[in-house]
Amino acid sequence: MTPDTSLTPAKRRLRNFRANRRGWWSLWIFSVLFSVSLFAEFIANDKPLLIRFDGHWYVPVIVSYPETAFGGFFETEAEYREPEVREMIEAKGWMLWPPIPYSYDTIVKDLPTPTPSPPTAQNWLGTDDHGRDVVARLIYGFRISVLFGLALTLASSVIGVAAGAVQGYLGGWTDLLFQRFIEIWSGLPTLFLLIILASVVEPNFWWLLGLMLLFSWTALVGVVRAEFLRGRNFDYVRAARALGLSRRTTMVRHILPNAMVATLTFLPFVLSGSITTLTSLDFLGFGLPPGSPSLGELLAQGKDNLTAPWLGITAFLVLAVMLSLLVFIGEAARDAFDPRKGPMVKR
Amino acid sequence: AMHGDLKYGADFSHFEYTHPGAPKGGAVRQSAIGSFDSINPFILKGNKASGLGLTFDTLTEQPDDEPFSAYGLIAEDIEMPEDRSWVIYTLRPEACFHDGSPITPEDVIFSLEILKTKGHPFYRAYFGDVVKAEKLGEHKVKFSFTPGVNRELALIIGQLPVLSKAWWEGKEFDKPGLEPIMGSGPYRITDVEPGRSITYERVKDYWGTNTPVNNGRYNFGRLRFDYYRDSNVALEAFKAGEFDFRAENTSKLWDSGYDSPALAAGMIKKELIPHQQPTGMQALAFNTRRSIFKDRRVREALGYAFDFEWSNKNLFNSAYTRTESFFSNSELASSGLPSEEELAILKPYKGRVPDEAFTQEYKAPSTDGSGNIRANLRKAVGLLREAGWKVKNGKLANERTGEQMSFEILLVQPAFERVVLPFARNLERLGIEARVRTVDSAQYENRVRDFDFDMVVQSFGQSMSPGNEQRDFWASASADEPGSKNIVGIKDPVVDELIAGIISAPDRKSLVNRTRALDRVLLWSHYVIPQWHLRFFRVAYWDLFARPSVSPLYGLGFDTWWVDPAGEARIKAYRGK
Amino acid sequence: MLLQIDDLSVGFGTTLAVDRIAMDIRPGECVALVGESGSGKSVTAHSILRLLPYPAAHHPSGRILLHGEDLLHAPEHRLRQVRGEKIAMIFQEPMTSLNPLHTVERQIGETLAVHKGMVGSKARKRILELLDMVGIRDPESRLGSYPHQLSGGQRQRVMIAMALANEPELLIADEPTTALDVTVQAQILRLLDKLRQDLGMAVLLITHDLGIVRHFAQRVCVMQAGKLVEKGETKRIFNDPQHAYTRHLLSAEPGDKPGSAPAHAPEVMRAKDLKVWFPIRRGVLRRTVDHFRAVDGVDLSVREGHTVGVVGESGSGKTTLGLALLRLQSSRGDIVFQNRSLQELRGKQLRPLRKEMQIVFQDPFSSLNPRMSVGRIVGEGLEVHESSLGETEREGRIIAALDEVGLDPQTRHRFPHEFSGGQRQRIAIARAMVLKPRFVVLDEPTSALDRSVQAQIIDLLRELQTRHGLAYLFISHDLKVVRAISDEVLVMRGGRVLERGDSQQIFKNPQHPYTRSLLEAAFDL
Amino acid sequence: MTAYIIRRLLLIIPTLLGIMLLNFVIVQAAPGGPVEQLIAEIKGHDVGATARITGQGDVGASMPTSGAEKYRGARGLDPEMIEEIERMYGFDKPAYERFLKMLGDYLRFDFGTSFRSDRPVMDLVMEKMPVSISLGLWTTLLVYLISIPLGIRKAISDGSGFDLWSSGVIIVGYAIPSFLFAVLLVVLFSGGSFLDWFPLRGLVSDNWHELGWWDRILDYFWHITLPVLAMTIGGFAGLTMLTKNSFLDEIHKQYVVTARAKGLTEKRVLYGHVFRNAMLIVVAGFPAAFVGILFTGSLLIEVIFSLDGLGLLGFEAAIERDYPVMFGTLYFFTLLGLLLNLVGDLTYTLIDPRIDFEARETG
Ligand SMILES: Nc1ncnc2c1ncn2[C@@H]1O[C@H](COP(=O)(O)OP(=O)(O)OP(=O)(O)O)[C@@H](O)[C@H]1O
Ligand SMILES: Nc1ncnc2c1ncn2[C@@H]1O[C@H](COP(=O)(O)OP(=O)(O)OP(=O)(O)O)[C@@H](O)[C@H]1O
Ligand SMILES: [Mg+2]
Ligand SMILES: [Mg+2]
Repeated sequence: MTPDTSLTPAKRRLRNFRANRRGWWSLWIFSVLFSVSLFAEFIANDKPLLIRFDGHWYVPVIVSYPETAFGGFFETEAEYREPEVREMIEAKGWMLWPPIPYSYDTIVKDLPTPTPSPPTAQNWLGTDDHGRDVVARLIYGFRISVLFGLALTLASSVIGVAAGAVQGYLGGWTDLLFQRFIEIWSGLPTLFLLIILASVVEPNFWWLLGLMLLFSWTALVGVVRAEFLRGRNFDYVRAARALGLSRRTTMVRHILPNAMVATLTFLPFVLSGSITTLTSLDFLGFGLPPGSPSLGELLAQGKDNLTAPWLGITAFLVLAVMLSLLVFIGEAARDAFDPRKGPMVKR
Repeated sequence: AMHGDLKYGADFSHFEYTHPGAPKGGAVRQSAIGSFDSINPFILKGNKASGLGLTFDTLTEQPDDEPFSAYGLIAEDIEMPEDRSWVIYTLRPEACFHDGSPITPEDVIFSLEILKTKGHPFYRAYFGDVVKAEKLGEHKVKFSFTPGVNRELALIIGQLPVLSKAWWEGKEFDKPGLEPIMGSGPYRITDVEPGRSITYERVKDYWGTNTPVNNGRYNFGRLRFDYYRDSNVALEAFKAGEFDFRAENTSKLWDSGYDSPALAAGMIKKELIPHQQPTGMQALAFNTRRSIFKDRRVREALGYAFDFEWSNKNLFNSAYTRTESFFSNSELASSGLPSEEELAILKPYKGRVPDEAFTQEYKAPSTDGSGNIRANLRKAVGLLREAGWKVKNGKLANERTGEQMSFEILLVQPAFERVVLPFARNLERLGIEARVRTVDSAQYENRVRDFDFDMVVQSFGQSMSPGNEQRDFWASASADEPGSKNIVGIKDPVVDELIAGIISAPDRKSLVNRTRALDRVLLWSHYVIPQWHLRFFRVAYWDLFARPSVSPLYGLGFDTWWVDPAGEARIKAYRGK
Repeated sequence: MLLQIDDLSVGFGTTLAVDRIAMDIRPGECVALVGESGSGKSVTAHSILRLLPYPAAHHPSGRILLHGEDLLHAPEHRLRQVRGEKIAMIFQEPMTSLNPLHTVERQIGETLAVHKGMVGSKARKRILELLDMVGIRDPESRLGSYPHQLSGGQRQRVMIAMALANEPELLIADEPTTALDVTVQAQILRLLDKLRQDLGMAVLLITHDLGIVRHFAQRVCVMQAGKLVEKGETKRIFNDPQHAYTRHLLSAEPGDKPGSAPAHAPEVMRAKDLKVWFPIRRGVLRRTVDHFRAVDGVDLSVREGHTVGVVGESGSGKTTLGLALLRLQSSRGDIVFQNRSLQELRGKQLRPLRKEMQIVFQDPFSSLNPRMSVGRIVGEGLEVHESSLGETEREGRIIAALDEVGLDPQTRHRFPHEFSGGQRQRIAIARAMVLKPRFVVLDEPTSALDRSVQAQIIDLLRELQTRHGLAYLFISHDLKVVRAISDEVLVMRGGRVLERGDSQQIFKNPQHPYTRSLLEAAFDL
Repeated sequence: MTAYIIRRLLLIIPTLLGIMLLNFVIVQAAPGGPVEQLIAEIKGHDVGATARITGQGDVGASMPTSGAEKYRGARGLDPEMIEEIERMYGFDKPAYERFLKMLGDYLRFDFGTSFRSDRPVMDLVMEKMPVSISLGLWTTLLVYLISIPLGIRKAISDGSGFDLWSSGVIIVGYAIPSFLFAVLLVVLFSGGSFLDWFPLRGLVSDNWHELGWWDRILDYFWHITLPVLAMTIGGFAGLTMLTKNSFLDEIHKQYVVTARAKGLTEKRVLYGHVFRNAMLIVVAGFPAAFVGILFTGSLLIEVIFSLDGLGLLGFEAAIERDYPVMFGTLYFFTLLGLLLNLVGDLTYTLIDPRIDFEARETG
């Protein structure tokens, strides 16, 4: 219960945002999880963080050393998990391992049971059907999926909102033709473009992002357009015109905030949707190169290995938690932009 | 028989692996994955239902316990000259279609003609060298072949399904449809629900019931195939008792997927039935058209990076056997040291084939299954060095050209990724960059047809009686022919000659020896990195079946099984509650 | 005692908008609540029906007794029976208070259906009767109209009809006649008076028009800054005001226009044969069957330093005329602004001119973006047209503008809904004037302001005019104000100009009978 | 408005044309057409359209072909045969000719016959309709009937415990991948390991035609319970949150106060007043959602429950390069989509009479 009048709107928004406790917490948790995953290499890796060998320091996470550097045979990068290599190094020093001594593509060789193996002390969430540690894949997969999702969501929302805004605000032939264009555009055979792409280049993160962007931006157009069709009749929009605001400012400042309700609501779903899109691409074989970690891949594994419920459950839990966090953040953001939601609201 | 004598004499009463007294009757349900929209099995178009073959009779039948022999079904008698340039089949007078009309030479000729003109393109190729079919008498048909191309044709033509000319009158042959086609086989279609199920019923007065080739077979009274779209769901359905018999192709599921109350109660039985059907060669095939794979030592070295034992133990629940022959699981496969006869065949080529073919038993590189393959990799490094490849800055490079060893493994089945990815990891230790790429089947087909790939997983299927098809697999001529099965791109005059020897093998024994010799040459040339095969039929069924005590060598012989009334009652009681 | 308010306080956050007031209303009595803009009148009125934005608003103390029953603590279902049935309310801002997506018939019919169970043709009959009572002409044709198709006065009358539908025991009328021309205003007030006498309906009348208070109220309560500073019999208050504020309020009257502007100043705005026709659509396919002629051939010219007053019946097309002049409403006819023909200019070309021509909308609430703070709303024009201004300079201009219209600049971070009706109107004025335009359309700029603030605003307008030679198009129902500020007057009706001429002339010697009746009604009060 | 509608209807023609042309061009450009597909199939490389989704066995472990179907013609296909296949599919003609022919046929409402099953595309589509309509209709109905009231309730009790846990539930529902959920349902409710309550496949039982009408209805619902459940589970979240948020936006507006002042019940205020104001964006999303559910949304569900619907048809056609079916379904769905869009736009004007589609004079 604090006086609101003295606060500038920006501060008031922040305050509103924070007043939504679960949104605030969700933002923190999500940020922490995401930043942690950004440093995945230091958390889950099959290379030690640090080696002391023969009086020298080595940082395998960052630098690649040949096995010969430790007196081994192979001139290629040392495989530190191999018992021989370990013995070699530990005979003359020590190694500091990351908390999870597997990378996303490390194949766990000494499995107690055939893959997918259930959770054990070594593999906290078991392994997948390739024999790779699920926790490690989860960390890397979270990173790649969230990055993909965030990038796709942001880009497609910006484009989609802009397109919808222009259509709705200007109306007339602009609207009519643009809408037809979108209809034709969304009629593009995604699958075939993917096939064509796949035959020309090997799909990678950026290619897929670009390609998905081509199609995903239309998702928000309809809703935003509707909001603008309505919003352009409001008196305060007329007032903005009377002030001589440019079209763009009028749209952005006066009508867009209304359309943001829908946009903000949809964002988390668009984001998680793009993660699943990545999955379905994997299904079709047009996804990231085989072996890449992604939440979608884990989901697919869960489905293919019904006898290994830990795969499906893990993937589902991660998705559910991530989505909840995002939805809660979205709600808090909505609150922040709602002028009627004062910080003085008793809860 | 193709080569040599027949196992069964002229007056045999039944195949050894059947039980002539098997009771007839009972209803059996099986599952199929996918969908169907056509019950015309002879044409290209349409998605065909399962089990359609049961409604048609062929001129001859091939027993499942002989390599390649045929005994008359519709045909009562078979005549052919030594050079096999023609064959005359005498039809059984009692043979008739389901409507009771007799099967005549006209029907046989009609069948051949229509299949070649309007049928599936396959028939055109298959019967392509049958140049003429003529009626010789009331029950006799003569087929003449293009001379000298294929000694198998006389037998192959016996596989011709016989259609009723009268029935097809006025009907369009090349339209897929759901109208049951008049056949003469042991079953007839009673119910079709497109995409869902198809039901067959044993023909009560089937004319061929007592022919020796059919004696003791086709015992089930009703057969039904239910269609499922998803194999996981199908498995659940099986456990729930929706159908009775299932062949499993996933070792993971075989181990734990069947756990259910019914299994615990002994109502579901899981069985591994050994067989000797050739499993051919499934392998990672090199494209030797690529410069990096031209050197045999490189190919051999790469083979050391494939850790079969670990994969088998961890990925396949130890279900499979390493393939060490192109004709594995059959007498055609080479094994041990070459025999006298084989050496004799190989002798002339000494110096032009790898020396090991004469002196060593072929063994694929093996490991202890721990996943640690340092020893093998060291061997690989040695071989690569010999071939002029050395590691520079962590990458394997050609000493002469400086070219890096880097290639793509092209896949069409995602299920292979778990096999190939560890292989690629191992290659990385050698400094080789191996990228794995999975594409859809149309694109795969395109690239394989144009031989535009570095390495693929390829299956070279084999029959008990190798022949002409070997040319397509390994001959120089096919290496440059787009679409051929010479995936590897073998262009070796020695191999060409060995193939010629196989095709012209006078008898079974020499066929076997010549095949083995070819096998050795192919193996030691390290054209492929062999994978694995399964020597069993993995079947699970609700325990209502009984089967003959002898299993056929070259097949499962499900048509020799019968429903055991006592078992059926037991299962019924169990399911009822 | 019908209604008794005891010790009522209303707080928003830590600020008290209403501070321990007490008053009562007897059946059949009209109590006027007057006071400075922003003094808490509307908030008090909303409290009675518990319509404040809880929990943002709260009551630290107080009781509101209706026939002895405490409404402040009554259960929700009980309140529902009271609302609209026993106590009805006319909201201050009729434009925003109507559901934009419901037709007139539906808005009024709903109250009837809920409390009286009246539907179908019976309800329709009653609605027509009500519309007729509040002076809407040709009510039949208005039944299907949506609020945005009505003029300000029409909307207000719909609101009144809605409130009267169930003949409540108590009518809370918050500035019920601000948007009405004087004749209609008189009609409405007579109607209320009649209902009061016939049915014993009590009225709590909130207004700034002291003339009305004097005529219709039995008792008066005066509020200032949330406190009830004085109450008593109307006569006594008017004759013998005790509190200083009351005295101040009563003494403020707009003075006459001091001296006239130079007669041959250059023309700023000229319109010739201006027409705005709205299509009338029918049927599923919504085909245009006819046109409604809101403005029908108006000629007009405004000179620098001059004020043209526009008066006329509610719905006569004044607002539409104003909007059309500024090209905010598509129209036909010539519009020449500073020698440039506006009709020919397209979007981009028009924009720089916007700085020169401004408008104060009739309905301030809906013309303020609810998501923007007041400071930003006022500063927005500066951002566009005087982008060279630094952050602090702009801030300074905003503060000055707010100050000029009598608003506490401290409140500039608040959002529009956190102000009173009069305050919002002043925000709208500040927004227009901060740009220092050449020509301003002022559409009822002072309707929600009490006399004292009104005088302040008018002084401000006059001062700006003399200082910068501004030209005004001043639309108002308040003829006193019009007389006080205009050089020239147009009288409109049905989209046409009935009479035009020098302000003094018209007020002294009206020619057209309609003008005469208008003036009579106005100064009769 | 009439002019607008006519304009829109007329514009459907070039739009459709554009879509067909674009698709045609792109599909031509894709490597591997029906011919290659067929060759792959003849040669046994074909993986099958849904194999990637439905899971497959260990490779190389499948049964060797059994006696009756022994395939010994292990030769490549001769070029002659390939030519013949091309001729059969009409690929011997240049692309533009094929396109024009297709357009001509479409004008005569002839949608061609499937390459693969040789059945008229029209028949195929009609045959799959019941499944798609069943799934689409019930799913949409359930989702909308539950989400909207739920969203409204959440809006009123924003921030309360109810709001929190119901958010949790719908988000979890959304996060469950529908195919996993479907498989789970199958295992739990129709498998052999737990409960065996519901049928595993199909829209109705085999003996449906013999049942009385009441039993038929029961049978129908018995069959679609699980698929519809699996489809809806993920559908609530988006719509509920959207409803909630757009209600939150409206609920504080002045006209709501007016409505309250009339003495309306809270329900009536919400449904009678706020609803229509808040529903615009919900309606705006409807056409896309409906087409989505009908056409693509159900692919995996169709696979798992062995239902033959349009989703599967379209997908299989694309993977198997069955062009007539592809273009036929594309045509239908685009047309449906275009019409729905138009209806959607007209609904806007019904919801909010202030909305029009004319150009705004701006300035
Ligand atoms: N939602 C709100 N939040 C914060 N302050 C508010 C809110 N609503 C009103 N106020 C403040 O309460 C005070 C009283 O407002 P009220 O609307 O009662 O004034 P009023 O007497 O009706 O004035 P006017 O004659 O201008 O309509 C004003 O200062 C206003 O700023
Ligand atoms: N969008 C519209 N569609 C149809 N009719 C309209 C529309 N806008 C206004 N009108 C009609 O035009 C007429 C003139 O409206 P206008 O708002 O100009 O009146 P006004 O003179 O400002 O009245 P008031 O004093 O009551 O504000 C009214 O009768 C109104 O019903
Ligand atoms: Mg007020
Ligand atoms: Mg007006």
